[in-house]
Amino acid sequence: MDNDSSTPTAAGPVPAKQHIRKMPVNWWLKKPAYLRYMVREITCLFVGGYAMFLLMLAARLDKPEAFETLLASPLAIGLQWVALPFAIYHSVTWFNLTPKVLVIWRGEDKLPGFLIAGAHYAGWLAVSAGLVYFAMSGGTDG
Amino acid sequence: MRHIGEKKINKKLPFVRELCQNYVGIDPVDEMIPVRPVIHYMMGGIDTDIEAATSLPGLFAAGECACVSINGANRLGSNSLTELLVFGARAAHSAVRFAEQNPTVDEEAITAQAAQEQERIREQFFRPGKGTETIASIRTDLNRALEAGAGIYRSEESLKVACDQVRELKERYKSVELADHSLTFNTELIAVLELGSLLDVAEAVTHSALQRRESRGSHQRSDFPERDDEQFLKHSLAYQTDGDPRIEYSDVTITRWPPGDRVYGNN
Amino acid sequence: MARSNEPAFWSLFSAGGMVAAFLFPAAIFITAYMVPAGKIEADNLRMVMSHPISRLLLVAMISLPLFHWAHRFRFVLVDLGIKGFKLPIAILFYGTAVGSTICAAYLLLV
Amino acid sequence: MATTDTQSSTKTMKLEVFRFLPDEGEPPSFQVYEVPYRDDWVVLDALNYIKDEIDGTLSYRWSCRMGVCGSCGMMVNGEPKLTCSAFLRDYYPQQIKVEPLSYFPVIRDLIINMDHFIDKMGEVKTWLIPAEDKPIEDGEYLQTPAQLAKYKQFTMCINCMLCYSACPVFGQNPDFIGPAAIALGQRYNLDSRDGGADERADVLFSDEGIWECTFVGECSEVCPKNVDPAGAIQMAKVTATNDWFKSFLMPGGRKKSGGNK
Repeated sequence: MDNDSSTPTAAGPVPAKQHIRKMPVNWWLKKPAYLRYMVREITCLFVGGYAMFLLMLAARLDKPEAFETLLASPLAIGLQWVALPFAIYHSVTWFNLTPKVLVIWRGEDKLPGFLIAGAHYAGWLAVSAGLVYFAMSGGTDG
Repeated sequence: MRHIGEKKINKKLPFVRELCQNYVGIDPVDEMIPVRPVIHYMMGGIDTDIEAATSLPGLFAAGECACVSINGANRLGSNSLTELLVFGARAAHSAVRFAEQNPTVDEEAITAQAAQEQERIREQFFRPGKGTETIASIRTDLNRALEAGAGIYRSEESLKVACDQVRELKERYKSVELADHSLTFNTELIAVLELGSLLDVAEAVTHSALQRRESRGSHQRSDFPERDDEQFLKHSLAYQTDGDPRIEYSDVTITRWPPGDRVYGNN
Repeated sequence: MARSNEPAFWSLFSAGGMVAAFLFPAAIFITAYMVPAGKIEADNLRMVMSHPISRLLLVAMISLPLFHWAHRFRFVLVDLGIKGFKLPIAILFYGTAVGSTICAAYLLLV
Repeated sequence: MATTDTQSSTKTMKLEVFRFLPDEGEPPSFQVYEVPYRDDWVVLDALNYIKDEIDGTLSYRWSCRMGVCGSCGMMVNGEPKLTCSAFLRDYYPQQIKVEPLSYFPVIRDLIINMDHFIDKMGEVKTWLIPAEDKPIEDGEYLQTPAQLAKYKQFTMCINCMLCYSACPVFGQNPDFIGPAAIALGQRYNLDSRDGGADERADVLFSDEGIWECTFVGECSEVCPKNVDPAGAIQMAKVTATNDWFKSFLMPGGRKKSGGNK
């Protein structure tokens, strides 16, 4: 038994002829959790897309007509309606994971995850309401 | 355990809870744990000194396989694991020291010896059509023989039967045939070599127990229920011979705790 | 192995994820429903958005989510088995985010 | 098997088992075995039955049979599981598919090559590097329950590698340091007695380390010991990021790493 190209183990040398399994391209379809992950990651396209849309609006801030035309564009509205569920999915998955990133210790115990995620959800509600209120306050302070 | 409460159980006994939940399907927080006797692992082991050295120069042992005798006659489960922390390190230091003191190695002799051993293994286990026995049948019969003869309670009579049965099994072992002749990760070969060791250990256990006419630790003789420090405050040492193992005795070093009675708080 | 400069991108990714998570659903609700449905006048929204505080917020809402996209999408490509072109992809994606940030800052703040 | 004669039931179950025998140079295949069904049997019991009674050539690793040693991890119906705690009753009467742990090279049958994983543990230095060396006479290194709590969860790792087989990032890149090694690195980084965070950072905080992780989170889902490697990695990302910014604010700030103990 030569050991030149192999690692000896308790049961003899490991042969060079190992079986390597390739990762299938569609691995993310093999398990619901992987699919949910992939959808979560894909939300970034819609997040990025909407940021671009905001940039387009910003470019029209001084042109009332162009600004209004863009907002009224059926294509823009349609795309945004597609983006909305993805944006919400992004928010939900994002807040659900906050307890993993934000670990707060109180002596020997971790602050329960649902409190951390819950605080984010509460903040989300408040910020969303605030944004809508701000947008509706329309022009009075503009 | 129900009186302890969930919080304390999680903190102090998480493994117990996990085992109950995963394997018995009960939660010890609000259910009682069924308790029944089981067969323990081998409590003795290779005789070592405090530096983990065995009687064979250059061979060191530590942990579950070793018997450094810091736990008396009843070394329970995880004690051998914690022994590793101290004696594992000591074994390593001893081995390094030994290697330093014996720098020259007769490589040729070692290679020849290894080749000889490989040949023996090949002869014994890789020759198709020679065997009539399987690993499983011998191991199962060994389980039964030890359970019946050297189990929780032993007696002269039961141990004699067990000694005979182990001897028969050692004979049968010579006719084991393996299905697996591969040299790649042959777990069946490991199993058969381990079975050979099991038989050796079983022989040491049954013969030592037969000659120990007293009860001590986990060794409970129904015909000799009392501890006999006069004759048996000793380690049993089993040596392999051509026939039955030779049992010798060595002294026990008592430090802080002399052997006492098993009272479990009842007296 | 060297310590990575990934923290820079990861921080921007995280900040962008946070901004998008908190603000985007409501923002989309406003621009895709409330304005077209007539609940908010487009011109009013434009004026709200022109407020200096809004302008700062808008820069953040454009820049950070784009870094979020750049970072995540870079790894999506790896997930899909595209392992080569790491540097060009990184330059293209983060470059887009940087370019858009400069654009937004110029349009809104200058 | 001591158990076979005590059972009166004749229920059986089928196992479809991955076979790979490199000696014979044949491609891998699946072999179906029929085993007795017992509701207290786990998949490992069924494999042991096969090895004892049907086919001695079937090869797999196992040891403790009680979810502690971490050696019997395999894919059971596509999920990484400790076969010693995957009960037949949860699958009966369907056929069970047993494969070696995903993404690792296969040496033979259900045995994977774990050398690379062991190497990674060495690279990360998953052992205690004392912050201060003191002579034995000075006594123990004391730790409060609160200090213990910070890392205790990560000590539960039994190196079973199920997390690697749940990790598509490791699937795409075998050099990824991976969930268990990072969680164990974090275990020592968070230990108040340890001073090795900086030594570990070069590997943990490298491109093959935590930054490769895209937080799929499945490592924590499959972990039989609730170690939560995904959480450990995210915490490490925060630490690494803080360190990185500090290294700009204070020259030489990189010398101290792994802070928040």
